[in-house]
Amino acid sequence: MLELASTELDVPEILTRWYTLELQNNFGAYIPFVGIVREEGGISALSFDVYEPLLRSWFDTWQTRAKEKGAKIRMAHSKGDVRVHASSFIAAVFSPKRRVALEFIDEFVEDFKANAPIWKYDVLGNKRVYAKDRSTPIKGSGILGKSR
Amino acid sequence: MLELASTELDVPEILTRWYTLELQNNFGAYIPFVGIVREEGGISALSFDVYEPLLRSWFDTWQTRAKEKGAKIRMAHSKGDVRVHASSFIAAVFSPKRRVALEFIDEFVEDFKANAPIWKYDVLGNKRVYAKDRSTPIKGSGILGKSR
Amino acid sequence: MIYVEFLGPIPKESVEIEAASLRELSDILSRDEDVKEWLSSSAVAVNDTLVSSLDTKLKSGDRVSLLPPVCGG
Amino acid sequence: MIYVEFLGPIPKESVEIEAASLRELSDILSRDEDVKEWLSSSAVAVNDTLVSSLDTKLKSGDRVSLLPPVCGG
Repeated sequence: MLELASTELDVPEILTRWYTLELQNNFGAYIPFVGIVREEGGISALSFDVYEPLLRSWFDTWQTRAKEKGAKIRMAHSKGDVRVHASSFIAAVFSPKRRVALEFIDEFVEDFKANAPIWKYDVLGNKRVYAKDRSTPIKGSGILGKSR
Repeated sequence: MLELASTELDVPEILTRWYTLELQNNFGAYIPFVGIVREEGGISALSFDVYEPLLRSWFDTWQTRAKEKGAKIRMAHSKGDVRVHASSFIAAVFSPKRRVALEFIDEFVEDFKANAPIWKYDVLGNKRVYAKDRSTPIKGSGILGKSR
Repeated sequence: MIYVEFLGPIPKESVEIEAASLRELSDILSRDEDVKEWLSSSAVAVNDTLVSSLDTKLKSGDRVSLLPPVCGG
Repeated sequence: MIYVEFLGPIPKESVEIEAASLRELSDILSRDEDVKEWLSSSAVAVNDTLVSSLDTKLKSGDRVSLLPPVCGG
């Protein structure tokens, strides 16, 4: 239920495939979140590094939380370059009830932004510049810097 | 941006068409909410009455609120019968920023449930039974009952 | 004459009624066996705008809609 | 020996280091010019589990990962 792609995401294909896969599970609400690369700051693309082992354990923790509420999460993310106006990230919650789905998609996407082990770079000309100002230290960061 | 259909909604077609239509508008987040008819209580379908003039003015008010935040709302709803496991309602928010989109989709769907002039019926055999227990009086209801 | 319509599940066809205000209309409808139970839970629109006061005046040709509890989606 | 990897934008290749605890590793890395500026903003995983204490013991073969500030999506 966590898909990593080495290209930009095919939004219609993913939204349709996930919907079709879950049709038989009697969910009442399906809420995808589609993240699209905005044209800004003169970039031609964004580029992503993903640390897959920790991303998978982070995702599994969320899937367990969702399951306890009868819900299910699906997620896809790109590795490498994703052009302006293309999609790098899709997450979706399926749930019997709308309230649970609305709350999960919000909490999941916010925690994803804050703690998922993925690094973003602006592609400017042929340079790849770490998006330091938009990045957030993972919860519990900094212990190695505290011993001085 | 408000679409009323006399059949169940074609989820892949709508999610894809809306995504494609907005691609050039440089939105960073696209969050659809897809409502699916759950199989429960022995129903074969739900059925809907829609009062279109007030639904349109209710929707226009929301569109104005969204526009003030640089966002945009699209919505589709069925009239008449919608079978179990089919979709009767899709709403979507497009926004430059994820936070605005996550907040709008939640507030919009909740206000839709509480105040949009649509009536729901369970289809049980060949009977159409008003879903009274799941229905909510529109904000400001009851004035005609207060004169006694 | 005003035109009164009963939306959604209210089991009554549209009617034409003589009434100069919503208060007057309320008096008339509360004597109608098919409708009276819906009055305390229904919203009211005049010419497709929701109204919140019984003192709302009505003029000939106005269209009043009764909207019982809703459940879209 | 433990194996230390620097993820994302930290400009350093993986290295093998002799250290018996994260505290000891911290002392070593804080003398490394390429890495020291990243220490106060990076999370630490040992064998792909995030850890929160400098007193975490390390044994030969352990893999320590430094995770600088993230921004997915």
